[in-house]
Amino acid sequence: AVSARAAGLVAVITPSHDNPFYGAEADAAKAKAESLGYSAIELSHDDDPAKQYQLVEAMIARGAKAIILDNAGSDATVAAVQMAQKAKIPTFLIDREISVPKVAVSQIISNNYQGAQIGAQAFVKLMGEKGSYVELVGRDSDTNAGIRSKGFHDVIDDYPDLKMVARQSANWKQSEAFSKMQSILEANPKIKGVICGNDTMAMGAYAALKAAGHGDVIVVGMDGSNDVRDSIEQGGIRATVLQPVIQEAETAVVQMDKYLKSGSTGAAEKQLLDCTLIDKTNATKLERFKLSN
Amino acid sequence: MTEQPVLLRVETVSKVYPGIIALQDVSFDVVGGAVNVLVGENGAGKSTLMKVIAGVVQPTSGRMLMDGNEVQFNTRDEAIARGIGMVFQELNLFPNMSVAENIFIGREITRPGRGIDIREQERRAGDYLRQLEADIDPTGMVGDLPIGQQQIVEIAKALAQNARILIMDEPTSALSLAETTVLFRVIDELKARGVGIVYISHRLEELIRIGDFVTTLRDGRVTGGARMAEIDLPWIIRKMIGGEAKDFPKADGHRIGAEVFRAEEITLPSVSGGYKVDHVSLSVRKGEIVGIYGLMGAGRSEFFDCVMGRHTHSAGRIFIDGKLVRECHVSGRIRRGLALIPEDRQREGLVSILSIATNMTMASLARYTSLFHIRREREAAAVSATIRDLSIKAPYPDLPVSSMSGGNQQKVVIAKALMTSPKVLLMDEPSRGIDIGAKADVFRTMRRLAADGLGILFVTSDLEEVMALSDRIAVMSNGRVTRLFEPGEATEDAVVLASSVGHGTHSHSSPASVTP
Amino acid sequence: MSATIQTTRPDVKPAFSLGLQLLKLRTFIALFVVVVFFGLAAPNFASAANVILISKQVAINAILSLGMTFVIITGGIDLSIGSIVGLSGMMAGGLILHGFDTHLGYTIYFNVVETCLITLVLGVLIGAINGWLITKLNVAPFIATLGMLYVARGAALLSSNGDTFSNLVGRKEFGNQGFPFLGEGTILGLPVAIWMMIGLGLVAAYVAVRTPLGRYIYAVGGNERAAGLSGIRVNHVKMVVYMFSGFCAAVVGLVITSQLVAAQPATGETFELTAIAAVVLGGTSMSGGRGTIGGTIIGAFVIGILSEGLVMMGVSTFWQIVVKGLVIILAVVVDQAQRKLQARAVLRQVAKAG
Amino acid sequence: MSATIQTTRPDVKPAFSLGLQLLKLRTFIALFVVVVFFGLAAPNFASAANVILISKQVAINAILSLGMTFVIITGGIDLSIGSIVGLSGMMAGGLILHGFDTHLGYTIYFNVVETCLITLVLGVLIGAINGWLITKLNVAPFIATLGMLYVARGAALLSSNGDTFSNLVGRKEFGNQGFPFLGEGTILGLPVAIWMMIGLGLVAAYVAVRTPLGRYIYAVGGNERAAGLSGIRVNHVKMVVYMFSGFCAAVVGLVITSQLVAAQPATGETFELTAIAAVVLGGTSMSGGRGTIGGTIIGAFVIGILSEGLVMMGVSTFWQIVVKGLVIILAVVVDQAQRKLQARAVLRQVAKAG
Ligand SMILES: Nc1ncnc2c1ncn2[C@@H]1O[C@H](COP(=O)(O)OP(=O)(O)OP(=O)(O)O)[C@@H](O)[C@H]1O
Ligand SMILES: Nc1ncnc2c1ncn2[C@@H]1O[C@H](COP(=O)(O)OP(=O)(O)OP(=O)(O)O)[C@@H](O)[C@H]1O
Ligand SMILES: O[C@@H]1[C@H](O)[C@H](O)CO[C@H]1O
Ligand SMILES: [Mg+2]
Ligand SMILES: [Mg+2]
Repeated sequence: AVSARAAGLVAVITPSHDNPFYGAEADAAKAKAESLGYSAIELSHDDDPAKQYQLVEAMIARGAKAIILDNAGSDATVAAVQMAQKAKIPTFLIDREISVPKVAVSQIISNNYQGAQIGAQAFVKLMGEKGSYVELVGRDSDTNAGIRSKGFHDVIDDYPDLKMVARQSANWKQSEAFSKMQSILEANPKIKGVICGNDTMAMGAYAALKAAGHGDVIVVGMDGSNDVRDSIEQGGIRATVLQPVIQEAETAVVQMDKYLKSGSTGAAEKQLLDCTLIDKTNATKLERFKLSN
Repeated sequence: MTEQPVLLRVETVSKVYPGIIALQDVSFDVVGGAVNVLVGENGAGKSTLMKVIAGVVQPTSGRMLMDGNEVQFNTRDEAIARGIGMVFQELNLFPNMSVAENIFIGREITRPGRGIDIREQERRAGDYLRQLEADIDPTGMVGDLPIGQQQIVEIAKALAQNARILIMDEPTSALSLAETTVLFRVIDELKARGVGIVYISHRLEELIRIGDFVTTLRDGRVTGGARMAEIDLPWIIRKMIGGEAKDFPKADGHRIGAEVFRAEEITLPSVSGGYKVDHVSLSVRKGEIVGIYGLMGAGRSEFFDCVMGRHTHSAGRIFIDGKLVRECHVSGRIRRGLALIPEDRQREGLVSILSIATNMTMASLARYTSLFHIRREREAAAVSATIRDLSIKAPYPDLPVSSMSGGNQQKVVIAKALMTSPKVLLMDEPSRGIDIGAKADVFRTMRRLAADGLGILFVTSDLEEVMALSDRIAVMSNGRVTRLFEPGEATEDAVVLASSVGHGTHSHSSPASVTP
Repeated sequence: MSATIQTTRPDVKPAFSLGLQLLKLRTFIALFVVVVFFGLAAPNFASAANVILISKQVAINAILSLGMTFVIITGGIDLSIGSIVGLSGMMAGGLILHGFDTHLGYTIYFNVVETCLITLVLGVLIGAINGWLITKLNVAPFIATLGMLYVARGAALLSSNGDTFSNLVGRKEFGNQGFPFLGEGTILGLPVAIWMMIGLGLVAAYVAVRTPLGRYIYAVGGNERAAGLSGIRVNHVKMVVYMFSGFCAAVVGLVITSQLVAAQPATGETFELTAIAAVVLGGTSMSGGRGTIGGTIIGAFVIGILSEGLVMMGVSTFWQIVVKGLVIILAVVVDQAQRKLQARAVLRQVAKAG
Repeated sequence: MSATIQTTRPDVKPAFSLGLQLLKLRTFIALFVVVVFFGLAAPNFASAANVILISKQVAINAILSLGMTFVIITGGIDLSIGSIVGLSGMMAGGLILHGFDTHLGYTIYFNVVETCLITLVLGVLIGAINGWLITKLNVAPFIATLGMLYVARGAALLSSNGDTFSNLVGRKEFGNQGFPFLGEGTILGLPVAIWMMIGLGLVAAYVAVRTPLGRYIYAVGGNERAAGLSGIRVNHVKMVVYMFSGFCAAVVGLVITSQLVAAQPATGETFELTAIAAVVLGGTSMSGGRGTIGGTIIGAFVIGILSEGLVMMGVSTFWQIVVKGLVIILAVVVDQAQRKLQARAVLRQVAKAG
């Protein structure tokens, strides 16, 4: 603990841990930081930029050495990161990017476009290249939502027999996806597939389908959470895309350590890590967003 | 007296309420420098007419003239602007604000830049209260005052308006003889200053004493108007009820049985020091009516509250039919045969948005319930029976009780208590705001109930009432029973004397100064 | 006052009952309008299957609204039901997944029925705490339940450290299978949730109009002091309504968890607002003493159908929010307007008569 | 309110003034406790820099609470302030970024001062609508403002179709630079937000105790009917308090937007609850008629310091939620308890004396 004090404090700020995705990345970052002799605290901004701003302020006052951040909106976050920068506190972004370069030291994020494309390809195959489907999109203020949607469509739209009958945002939320899915079902009882911007939405959507007796509908998600893994193993949700989020968190901490010691990370600001498809074949090997091989 | 100016003239005003025509083609003059008395049975329309003048209620038809030209008040403040002050039948005070703030509400004394001049307000408030000979602290919270004192604040508030026309709707309903006398002196002073006073009361002897002009209302119509000098009590009564006076039923001809209720050493310490109820012991026998007389603030209501078990920190023992009452909740005590008719029907007697019937059966629902199921037909029967018994004016028992006049609302409260068929009835100012017609009903009911073996304890500030109705009279002062009169033993002088024990300020209230 | 009675008896009575009808119809009309509108606007909206589906979703809000109705009639408010839904869901989920760990080395697994009962008890308990704060420590209902909103939500999140208890199908060896039935199951072709709504609704309606408790609830809301002086145990009555509200919330918690086959700690956020909306749409007055169960149920349907319809028509989420707000306000405005109108109508009648 | 206790008899005055102090001190004590606790528990918590920082963060909730205090004193509630914060932020952001498009082919750009004024007017307008619904259409405050909560939020989202207005530094050619000053700028070393809190606080306090308007606000809350019969324009008073509440919300909207140099439509969600919490912590009663501005400010600080301190200590967010709830309840419980204690103390005195 003494040495930890010596190395200083690292703040790990993410959205609310009620999505295991954030819990996992936060824990990974914290663990890594502590292994490198820092002390770390996990904070959550609940996707509220104003709260995020106050958290950053607080961390500056607290004298944190650096901030690892999964942010609350690509535009509304800039000011907070700039404030930290002014206070000589480097910020390392994970999972979500921000719209302005050279403010954060590095932005280590999943290659959402690539990930979306492999997900979409799997979806197309499962659908047999035809049938009507639904898309559930993430929170608008999160660029990931847009990029993934684009990735999906750049693949799917090449197949004229795949018809999108509804497209709704469920803000990455499980409960919201559930109720939205229920309603969509009423208008379109004969849908064949649902493609989702993340796993929590996939879980919500699948539950709605199952409850309405449509357990056979093809659902594909993105993240690679244990919940979806279990569902895949039981033949519920068909596939998801693993985001290397643990790796992102750990890399961010390592680069932070390097930066604090040498003044540079030795890497480009924006770094994209590729995603991998998860389905029946490799689901068993997945544990808390890590593939053991 | 012919040179007295007419300050305000009401011409053929009508006011219609759902189900009721409160006023019908009423014309009424407010003469300056005189007391214009308005009298009528419950629901005659007195308050409504006054509310029209005060801008609280807008007439359905008709018009008003001030100094010859027509006026129309859409809101209360428009009337105030024209110098019309009013003491409402139901108190209108702010319990969360000081006495001074209450008195000057809407007319704050401000100094440019420095805002409200609190000191000055309190000083002047003190003056008005002194004028009314009430020792009330202007900085005190109104919520902490008993209803009697609150009524005095209400009057002070009206005085502070220096109105040209001052309406008083039953200002003395919660005042004792002493306070009433003081009020009358103040009224005389106002008269002298040329203020036009409208005075409403059900205490007819008061009207005879201070009235200059009298107008009688009945069922929303004016039935008579005259100079007080030219007429007498019977005339008024004829005009207002269209018949002869029903006066107090005689006490004779009923047996008094064994003791049904006994209170021992009831005490209630007061937040403001001392005791509100100071070791009070009283007993009532079957068929007996015991009157509790006292000045306002004597502790009578508090005594009743203790008996009903409304105060957790009160001490003492209560016996019914000689058995100790252990129940400490109101509900338990009602089950043991106690029933209270509270002093303030608006705040404690009625659920005004509920129907007349629901209010009546509220305390006795169990009787119309098998297991947990209410038997509607049984309930309805009981209701209509009671309505007949007490001759309550309720065309439809399903209408909200708020649509009734003050007096009829009071009867509903009494009905509620009676429907629990209690052994002991506690009545706190049961005749408050009730016209003689209704009063006679209530008193006859009290007699009948007594005859049926009920024990009745009733609080009143009306000397005549207590003398006429009580078998025995207990007089309270400062929370203590200062004297207990056995039947036939009481004289007005002795009672008043006992009531002012330890009331230096009230020493002037000897009966001589009261009886005309 | 013989005169008055004559003028009133024969020709005003009809006016009153007419006004009353109007008042009752208000919410029906709203219902009618939304149904017809979406019936035309949204594809296969009126299909039997769809009607059932909608009712099933409405059931959740409707059940919550039942509890809320009584609370509001007593002049109170319960902001904590959303959090109770979340917490009781976690309770059920936790019990099924991990059982109850007696820290004596072994773990007890309850069957589904027991699990449900325990969860319901939890809901009632939380309601009791609300009631206790309000009656014994006289904390304002708004504050007491606002506090509970946070406490219960926090507890739900802590119970799993934010994670979801998923795949709650139970295990043969634990004898706790069958939980999903609540969510998916049907009886005589109707989903369980709908039966619950009907059952609870009928009970609540009966209590409201035919039992002393019901009367007492209205009395307490109308004038607490008078109620107390009439021998009504005001505090008991309040306790009961908050406990019932907690009970309803727990029921909903079970239903939702069973539908999702997963318990998620954030479940139920802002449910309280929708419930309040339904209650008010149903003509219950926030100032207490006035309201009906029937009205509440219809109110719940109006809101449910509305949001369903909008989603089905693919109206943007943002507009959905706006519309929801407008409807809430409109409901009350119309209510008020009708009361006024009614009064006037009667006045004219009497004026003619007198 | 200090004046709630009074005495007519001199002999017990000391006891009362003591109780009075206690009552006043209540919130101070809470403040003292949290400060001392975190001063010890959280590293460099008590540093001057940190004190300013906390005050700056408190300012946002404090300003909202000022408006809320008056509303609650009149016996009302304003649930819409959170959404107003969001909407006015979008308004300011939109004007700076895209100006006002007169659909006559050209666009007007306002300078920062004008932009702020327009935004404030918007806030006051929304408050006026609330007031109008409540007074003219007599919709219950809870419902009117609940509806507005949805409508305003929806409007905010629609205004940018869910997007964020970012990088609001303005442009030289439009002469609308300098907006970030509100958020980052300082005067005499103190951030602008703090000055606003002080300024608005003083004004509000003066109005409350020294002006007729202030008295009327308390009067309306204490006994509305009586207020009307005393010639007070009850509706005017209510209009004013809701408009002021809207004004405060707009101010906060400006401050936050300027801090983030970006306007995000979801900003301000659940702010109303924290504001209510502060008001109640400050000793204002939800039943109206009783409350002080000073108390509210302290209440805001207690809440601010608490959450700030918990963050600094790295307490899990889930626990923070629980704590928040407990504090809200505790505040009122203590308040009530103290009143009781006080009364008892005197009674004991009497017992001794008599
Ligand atoms: N707000 C109202 N709604 C409906 N009816 C009303 C209303 N106010 C008064 N009334 C009716 O108008 C009639 C006159 O009422 P009012 O209060 O003027 O009588 P009153 O002479 O003052 O009786 P009391 O001496 O008992 O006060 C009553 O029959 C009452 O039922
Ligand atoms: N709510 C209260 N708070 C504080 N003191 C009170 C309160 N009510 C009454 N008191 C005090 O208790 C004593 C008795 O008041 P109470 O109202 O019982 O007198 P009363 O004999 O019933 O006269 P009234 O005819 O006015 O009811 C008075 O000294 C009064 O000042
Ligand atoms: O990438 C993350 C994950 O998909 C999460 O599930 C939702 O937020 C996104 O930003
Ligand atoms: Mg009257
Ligand atoms: Mg009394």
